[in-house]
Order: sequence, then structure tokens, then C-alpha cells
Amino acid sequence: METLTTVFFYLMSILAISALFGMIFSSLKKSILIWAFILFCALGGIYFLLNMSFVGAFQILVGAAGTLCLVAFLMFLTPEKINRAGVCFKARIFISIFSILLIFLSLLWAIVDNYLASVLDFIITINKNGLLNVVDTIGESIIGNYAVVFEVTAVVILLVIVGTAMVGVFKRNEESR
Amino acid sequence: MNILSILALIFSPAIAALLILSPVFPNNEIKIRRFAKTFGILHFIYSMLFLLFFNPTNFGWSYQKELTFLNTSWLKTLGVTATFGMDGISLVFVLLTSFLIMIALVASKSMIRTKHRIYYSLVLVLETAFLGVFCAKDIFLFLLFWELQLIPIYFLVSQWGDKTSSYSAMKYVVYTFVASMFMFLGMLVLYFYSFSISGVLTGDIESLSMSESVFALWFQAFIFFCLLLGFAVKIPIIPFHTAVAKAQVEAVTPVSMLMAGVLPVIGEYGIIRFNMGLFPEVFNYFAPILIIFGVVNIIYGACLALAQTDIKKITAYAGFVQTGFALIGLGALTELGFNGAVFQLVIAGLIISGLFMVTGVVYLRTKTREVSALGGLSQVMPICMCLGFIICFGAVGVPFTAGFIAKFMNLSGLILSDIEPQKFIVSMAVVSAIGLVLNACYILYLFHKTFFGSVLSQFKAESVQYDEDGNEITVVYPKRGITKSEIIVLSLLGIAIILFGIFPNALLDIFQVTSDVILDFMKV
Amino acid sequence: MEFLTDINNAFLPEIIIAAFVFINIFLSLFFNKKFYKTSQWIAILGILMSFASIGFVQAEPTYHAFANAFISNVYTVFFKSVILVASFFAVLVSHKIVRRKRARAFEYFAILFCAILAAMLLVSANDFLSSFVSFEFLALSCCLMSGLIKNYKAKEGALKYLVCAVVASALFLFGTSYIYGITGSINFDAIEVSLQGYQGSMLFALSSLLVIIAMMFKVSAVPFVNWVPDVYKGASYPVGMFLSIVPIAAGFALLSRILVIISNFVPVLGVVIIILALATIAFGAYGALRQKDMKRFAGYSTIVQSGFMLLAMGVLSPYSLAGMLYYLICFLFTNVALWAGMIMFFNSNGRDDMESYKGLAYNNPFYTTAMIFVLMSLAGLPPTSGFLAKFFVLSAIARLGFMYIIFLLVALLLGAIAVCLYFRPIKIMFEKTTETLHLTNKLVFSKFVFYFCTALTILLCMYSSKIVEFCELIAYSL
Amino acid sequence: MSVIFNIGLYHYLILALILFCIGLWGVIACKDLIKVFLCVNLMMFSAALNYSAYAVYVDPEKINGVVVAIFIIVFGIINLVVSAALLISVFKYKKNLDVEKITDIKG
Repeated sequence: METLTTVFFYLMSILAISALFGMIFSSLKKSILIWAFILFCALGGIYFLLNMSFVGAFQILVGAAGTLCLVAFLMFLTPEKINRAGVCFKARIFISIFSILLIFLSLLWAIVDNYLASVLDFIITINKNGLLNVVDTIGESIIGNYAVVFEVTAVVILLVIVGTAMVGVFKRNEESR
Repeated sequence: MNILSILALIFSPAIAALLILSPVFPNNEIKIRRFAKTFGILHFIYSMLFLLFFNPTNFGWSYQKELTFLNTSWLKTLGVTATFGMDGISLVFVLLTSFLIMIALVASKSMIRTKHRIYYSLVLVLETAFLGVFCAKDIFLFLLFWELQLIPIYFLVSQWGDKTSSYSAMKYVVYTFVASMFMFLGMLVLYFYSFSISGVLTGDIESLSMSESVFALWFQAFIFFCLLLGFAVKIPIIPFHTAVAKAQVEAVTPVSMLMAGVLPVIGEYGIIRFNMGLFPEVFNYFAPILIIFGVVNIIYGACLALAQTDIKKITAYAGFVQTGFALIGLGALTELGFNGAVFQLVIAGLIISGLFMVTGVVYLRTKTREVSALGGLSQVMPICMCLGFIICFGAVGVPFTAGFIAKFMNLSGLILSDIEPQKFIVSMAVVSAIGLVLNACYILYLFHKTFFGSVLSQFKAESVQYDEDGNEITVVYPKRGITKSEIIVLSLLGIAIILFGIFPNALLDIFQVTSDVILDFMKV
Repeated sequence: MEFLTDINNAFLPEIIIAAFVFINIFLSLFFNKKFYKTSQWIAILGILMSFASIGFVQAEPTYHAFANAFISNVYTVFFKSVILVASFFAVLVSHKIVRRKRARAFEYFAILFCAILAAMLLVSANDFLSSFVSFEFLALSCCLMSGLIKNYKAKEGALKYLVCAVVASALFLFGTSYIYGITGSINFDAIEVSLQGYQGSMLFALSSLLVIIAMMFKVSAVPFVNWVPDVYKGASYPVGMFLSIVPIAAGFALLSRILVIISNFVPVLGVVIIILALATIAFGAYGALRQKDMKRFAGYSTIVQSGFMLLAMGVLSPYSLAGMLYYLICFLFTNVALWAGMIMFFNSNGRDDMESYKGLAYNNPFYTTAMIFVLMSLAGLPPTSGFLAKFFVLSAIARLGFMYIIFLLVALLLGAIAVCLYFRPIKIMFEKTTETLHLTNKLVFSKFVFYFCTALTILLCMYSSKIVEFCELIAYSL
Repeated sequence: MSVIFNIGLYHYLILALILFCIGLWGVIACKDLIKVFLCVNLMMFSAALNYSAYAVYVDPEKINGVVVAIFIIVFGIINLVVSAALLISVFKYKKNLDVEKITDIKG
């Protein structure tokens, strides 16, 4: 069982990372497929691995499906004549690679540092008893503690509906400009 | 005594300026000018009343008054109050400022042609800023008025000056503001460290002077030099002079009179009030630096003046030389030197603004400031020559003029000084005496080239005046090439110079006691 | 029932604003064409009602509403009132956009009210979840608002805003996730409790740095600053006025509340913030010095001002917080006056490049005088409130100790450059020109806002004692 | 070796960090705006992964982190919706979505 978990985790993470690189470098149509792959398989799988099946399902349903629909929609609404550019290689990109590597290494070092200093033994497997009623806890939390946040999210969605309608609407004579 | 409100003295010019700016006031240049002129004269008379009721044996601040808003101090929680007051030295400088503003307002008649409304209100706002600096009893109030000067000066220089004056005004503002930022730094540090020692947040100058001596000497020196930098650009002490000289040269004549007459006084007032009054120990230590600065001002300023061919530039550098003598007097740390320095500042204000007025009158008639293009003006404008003669003699330091007394006091104060080593003092005295000769050279050169020699052909007409575009207007002035207001200005300055040359005690008595107090404080 | 009590005690202004969002959307469905002019009055009514209801909110002692997800105390009430005042002015000056939008005026106000609601939520948010949600809410509503005009520049500005906002919120989330991991809680109070006796670690320092950098987007400081002038250029004038104050005020509220919790465990954080602030001022000053467009100039000026406010955050004592609050009050009125002046100019001749201000001093002396006062206040010259505000913030740094004098010196010199840049528009106004400009006198609201706020900038300097005491009181309540 | 093979909290954290950094690089490097927004979304999702990993290991009773993760996923979608509206309207003017070709406002 342990070995299976390990294999599954490494498979998923390699999938996610390589697919992400693939998404950045390939053309748009392919990249959307790859994006779906990341969300469906890799991230969703990792959530299942964490015993968070609810979040995993949520990720796949809302995240992947919604995003995919949206991006596909976007891609068809913005038809393409020029070749979609992949990545621009300029001096500033290399500088950015350098700085991001810096961020990465420093955070990695901090995490490892934290790991070495940690009192708790995180290597032991998850205490499954505490996580039996995940969905109940999440539901209670959302309706109980974070009800206002939930409502605010509803207002945000309303705002987005009204606002995108206003931003996206055009007069006919303006389109040609 | 109730009539003599120091708040009225300081803020009435600003109120008058608002009155001129307000839509109620008639938009008629003659009315605006007359109103401003009358206000200037009345203000001078009012400030003379302060002199009449001033008790010269009083040690501390007279006429003290706090400006409150809704019965609350200005910044009560920070210990900063809007308190004004005067001691002897402030009073002398207040009188000088009021007098010079009056003179400048009278002189503006022939010099200012456009935008009268804004011009006169700006000059009056500038007066408020000047007076506020002299009367502020709180370091941050001082700073407020100090920076308030920049706005009117910027507009006065840029709007009514030469063609490139907009640039030089900006340069002046930036230079002064950067320097005043150093001053601000020094003040903030002073304020908080005196708080950490005494436990009372206060910006009051008197209370601050009590708690200073506790600091480490290097720390005091840090604050000292921060403050000195701010004052040095205003005076200006020579390495920091470029922007000031340019602005003075490119401004219109009354504005250059004010800038050359009052701004050095303000700078040296700051040195007296803060560097001497708050850091006596450090000042004792660094007094030779002030002497060196003064000598550099004299020699380098005189050399610069000798090298110029523009009469206004010569006048501007002459101003630096005059303030250099005052710096020597301050650095000497003797009673004679200190009194001489204050005296010299007042007299320098009169002399330099007089010289600017003479060059302004000449420039207005001839439309040129090049020495080579001038000559023989004594035949065309003899009255201007006569009055200019007195002022130039004052600048040279001929006996019976105030300039002589002032320079004599400063130099003898320097020689009597007990700063070690004695060789340094003697050599400095010798060098500044040489500077005195150079000073005479360029002023006489200026005077000679302008007024004597053969009359150039273009000045031969009875009296010639040009309008703004350079076309000749045939206006025959009754008094041979000079208007009545210009005569008033020049003669008032000349009278003052001769009067203080004969009765220097009239001026010295006012601040005698205050200077004694400050010098006593220095010896502790 | 507990829910209703919470609303009554802590959430009344927000609920009123939220109600007006729905009212506006409802009205937009039925009363579009005919009654579009009433939309402004309804918006004014809504803001006034919300402002009045602030008086009923429990401020002292701190009220923990909704299972401690939001709080209400003097500090939040102060920021809420600042936000409401700023948005009140923004509503007052938006008559032109109402006339232009016509049928969609109600929807414009709905989005504006969403932004106000989001800013108020951000001020009072008390855990990472609610602060993240309101962070996003504010960003989205501001983005939509800046993209409302139907031209390309508005869309482009909105797009830039969105990219920056989304990256910032991703950074915010990533940083807070580590803090959550270290402390085991997302609530600010619980974090404060569980951090007691914490030694601090590299991970905590880096994650709090990420959070701070993300917050820099809201206060428009250095790492996320490029969007500001572009967005202001694209947005319409009232929206620009709104964007230049409200998100910044809300951002400062949240930033100070987070900093109070975490700054003790990350000793270098103060220095980092001061350096960021100095870089912000330098960036803004450098950008504004070569600006030809008045709107972009206002954007860069906002950057400079928020840099000065950020300077006070690096110190984080009650004194410096009081300085920041005083600066915020001054900045509120001065910036509103600047934008209102620009609106008056734009509405009378439809131009917003700096060259068109040429010769204004000779035709409109009164307007020019007021504008000079505003610019002087932004530059920090007496006799305006900007002088005192700068004095406050800088003195907070002077109080820290001798090591900080170098920062103080740099700040002062940058302040001198700032003076230089604010003289530029004045110089242009005094240049001679042949064409005569006349500001139309129909713009009652803009005129009122402009002259009222200009007068306030001067009065705030004189009657500052009470306001300073008030600010210190508020700062102590944090 | 047990550190590598026994999957624990820190594995998830490092995976999330790698995804985050690649996403950040993608935001800067991608020329196509659609990809930029996808990369930003991925950054947010990696934060969500962080949150839920911490929730499982550190805070198993309340699992507040999971709630945050759910909200993050929702807001990721909302961001994409708004960006889609703006991208379409930008595309209608410029017929392009290249980062370098759509900037009009400069200076």
C-alpha cells in the first residue's frame, strides 16, 4: 500500500510538472488539452491521495470542467490568423528565470529547514479517523463560520455577471475601429 | 501695548495679499500699486512702533504671543506650538525686512509691467514668510516659514525675470529645498533626542537649548552641520552659491533687491539662533570653519566679481563679499565681532539692495548690462550717479558710511579673537584686508565704467526710454533720466547708510543686550 | 438570531451598501431609460445612509462578528469612514459618466458600490479566507470599473490591472498558506495567540515577505506598480479618483493589521518595507518627472504619496501609525481636490494632456490658485496639510534611532525631488499662450468638491491639533 | 531513503512550490495572454494544494485549509471569466492577444 502511494504521488507530480512545461511551450490548442490533463489527472489525483476526495471532485468538476469550457470558448471567440507565440526569449526572461530560481531555492531551503527543525513527525501516515467526516466538517465550516464569505462570493459572482456584460458589450460601429 | 500685536505684524501682509487677490479688489494696476505701497509704508511705521516700545535691557523674548486655533495649540500633542516672539536681533532684522519690502514696493513702479495683481500679492506673502522666520520661537514654525518663502520666490523670479529665469528659479528652489531637507533632518533628530533626554516633546527653542549639552559631541556636531548646510545655501556660502547667483541675476530688480537683501540675513540669523544658541560647545570648536568660509566668500567672491562683465552679476557677487564679512564676525566669537556681524548684515542688506537698484535703473534705461556697452552715464542721469555714489562708497567702506563701521568692527573683532592658533587669526585678518582692497577695486570699476568716461553715442539723447519690445519711447523725465520713485528709493537707502555711519549706536543699542546674552551662553 | 445581532452590531454600513448594490441592479432592470439621472441621487443617498449607520456600529471594545471572521473596532470604523468619504466624492463628480452611460448608469453604480463593499470588507476582515475573498472582490470590481469606458485604452488598463491583481492574490495565498501551516490557524487572533513564544524561522520570514509583496499591489507600491498610470489613464475620471484612494486606504488597513501580528517575528521586515517605500517614491518621482499627460501624472503622484505612507508602516509604532492616518486624511482630501480640478478642466474642453493647461493662470486665476495649493500640499510645502503630514511620517522614522538616519536622509532628498515634479504643472499653467481657456461654470458638483477639498487641505494644517489627537487615539486602538 | 519513499507533508509542499514557481515563470514568459491567465490559475491552485496539505497534516480537526482551497478554486474560475471578457474585448480592437503587441499606453 505504501509503495503504491509513493509511486502514485511521484507519477502525478512528474505528470503535473512536465505537463505544465508542455503547456507553456506548446501551441494554444495543445496547451488547453494539456491543461485539462493537469487538472483532471495530476491535481485531482493528488487531492485523492490526500484523502480529500471532496476537494478533488470539486477541483475536477468546477475547476477543470469550468475552466476548460471557458478557455475553449475563449479560444473560439478569438480566432487566430497569426501564429500563437509560445515563449519570448529575451534578456528579461533570463533575469526572471534567475529571480524565480532564487525564490524557489530560498523557499525550498526554508521548507527543508522547517522539516529538519520540526518537532512533529510528519512522515507517519495520516490519521484517518480524524478525516472520516470531511464533507460534514467542510459543510459546517462554510455554513457556520464562513457564511458571510460564502454570501460575499455570491455577490462577487453577481458582480462578475453584471460587470462582464458591461465590459464586453460593444456598439457595432466601434468594432471596426 | 495692546496695539502692538506681533501676530498682526506678521500676518497683516498675507491678509493684504489676499485682499489684493480677492475678486472684490478693483483690477486696476494703479490702485493695486498704490494700495501695496501704502500698506508697505504703514507696515514699516507699525514695525517702528515695536522699536519705540521695545525695552532694550530686556533679556528674553518680548512681545511673545501664541497663535491658537479654537483655543488649542497648533500641534499640542507633538509639543509644537505656533509661538512668536522677538528679541533684539529679531527686531533689527524685522525692521530691515519691513524697510526693504517698502523700498521694493516703491521701486516696483517702473520695473513691473505685467500681472500686477499677482506680483504685489506675492511680494506681501513673501514678507509674511520673512517676518515669520525672524519671529518664530519654535523650530518647526521656523521651518514652516522657511519653506514658505520658496513658493513666492519661485514665482517672482520665474514670472518677471529674464527669458531663462524659469529654469534658474527652478534650480534655486531645488537647491534650497534639498539643503533645507538636511536642515529638517537635523531638526528632527534634535527634537527627538532632546525628547529622549528630557522626556518632554517640545520644539521650543529656549527649552531645546537647555537640554543640548547632554549629547555626545560628535552627535551635536552632526546636527550642527546638518543645520549649517541649510543656512549655507540660503546665505550663500561660496561652494553652494551657483543657483542663488543665477536666480539673483535673472530676477527683476525689486526681487533681486529682496533676495540679496533679506535672504543672507535669514541664513545668518539661522546660524545665530540655532548653531550658536543651541550648540555653544560645538560652535566654539568649529568657529574657525566659519572664519574660513567668510574669507573664501570675500576673496573668491571678489575675484568672481572682478572677472564679470555683467553689472548685475558684479553686484550679486558683491553681495557675497558683504556677507563674508559678517561670517568672519560671527566666527571670531568676540563681542565686537558679533555686534559687527549683525550690524554688517543690516548694512549689507541696505547696500546690496541699493546697488541692485542702481544697476536696475541703468538697465531699464540702456537695455544692456554689459560693462563694455556702458559709459558716461553721469551726464545723462546725474542724479542717479550722485545717489549711486553714496551707496558704492558704503559698499567700499569709506569712512562716514555705515559700511566702514561694519567692516572695521568685523575685522577688529577678528583680530581681538582668542581662537588658537594666533597665526591663523592674523593670516585670516590679513587675507580679508586684501579682500577689502579687491572689494574696492571692483566696485569702483563698476561705478567708473558705468557712469564716467566718454558718453557713448546711444545715450546722448536727453533721456531715452525703451518699451518692452525695444522701441524708443520719447518720454522726457523731469529729473534727468530718473523717476521720482527711483529717487525716493535710492535716497532713502543712501540716507540710511550715512545715518548709521555717523550714529552706529542707534542700531547697536537695540541688540546689545541680546548679543551679550548669546555671547555669555557661548562662554559656558 | 446571532447572525442578525452581528449584522446590527458590526455590519450595518456594509449591509446597507450591499442592499444598494441590489437596489441598483433591480432598478437597472426596470427604470433604465427614463430615470437614469436619479441614479446619482440614489447613490448619494446610499452612501449617506451607510455613513450615518457607522454611528450605530459597536467600535469599543472590539466586536468579533460571524465566528470571528470579521471584526469591528475604532480602527476599522475610521477606515470605513475614509472609504465612504472618498467614494462620496467620487459619486458626486461622476455626473458626466452618468450622462454618457445613460441606460447603464445604474449598473455603473452597482459596480461602484460593489467596490465600496469590498473595500469595507477588506478593512474589517479578520482571517485569511475573508481577507482573500475581499481582496479578490475589490480587485475584480476595480478592474471592471476601470474597463467600463468604451475605448481601447480602458480595456487595456483593465487587463493590466487584472493580471497584476491575480498575480498578487496568488502570491498572497501562497504566503498565507505557509503561515497557516506554521500556526495551524487562519484567524488573525488565533495566529497571534499561537505565535506567542515563537522563535521565528526562515519559512515564516519568507512567507510573510510574500504576503507583504502581495499587499504592495493594493497600496500601489514598488513590485506591483507599473499598472497604476496605465489604469488611471484608461479609466474615466471619477473611477480614477476612486481607484487612487479607496483601494489604497483599504490596503493600508489590512497591511497594518497583518504587520502588527507578524512583524515581531521577522526583524528585517521593517527595513524591507522602508526600502520598498523609498523605491516606490523614487519610481513615482522618476516617472512623474517626464510625464506629459495629466492623468498619468496623477497616477505617478499617487505612487509617490503611497510611498510616503508606506514609510510609516515600516516603523509600526502607535506614533507612526498616527502619522500614517493623518497622512491618509490629508491625502484623501488633497487627491480628491487634484482629481476634481482635473475633472473640471477635462469637462470644459475634453483634453487631459499637460500642455493644454498652458496659460490657465491668466484666464482662471482663482482656479489656478486653488490648484497651486493642491499641488503644494502634495509636494509637502507649507502652508498646507501635506507639510505636516510629511513631517509626521518622517519624524516617526527619526524617532527610531540613529541607524535609520540614512533612510531618513534618502526620504528627505526624494521629497525634494517630489517638490520638483509638482512644480512642473504649475510652471506650465503660467506659460504664455495665445488661446484662451474658460472653464464652464455648469459643473456645480465638481466645483464644490474641488474648492471644498482645497479649503480643507489648508484648514487641516491649521486645526491639526485635534485631528492629530484623534489619529493617535485610533492608532492606539489597533 | 525513507524520506523519499514515505510520502508526507513536505512532499506535497515541495510539489506545490515547484508548480508555483513554474506558474510564475509562465506568467512572465508567456506571450499569449490566455496562457498567462492559465498560469496564474495554476499558481492559485498550487496555493490551494498547500492549504489542503497543511489542513490534513496540521489542522485535521477543523480543516479550515480545505475550505480556503475550495474558495480558491471558485475564485480561480471567477478570475478566468473576467479575464475572458476583457480578452475578447481587447481582441476585438487589436485582433491579437500577444503581450507585446497590445500595449498602446506607454510613457
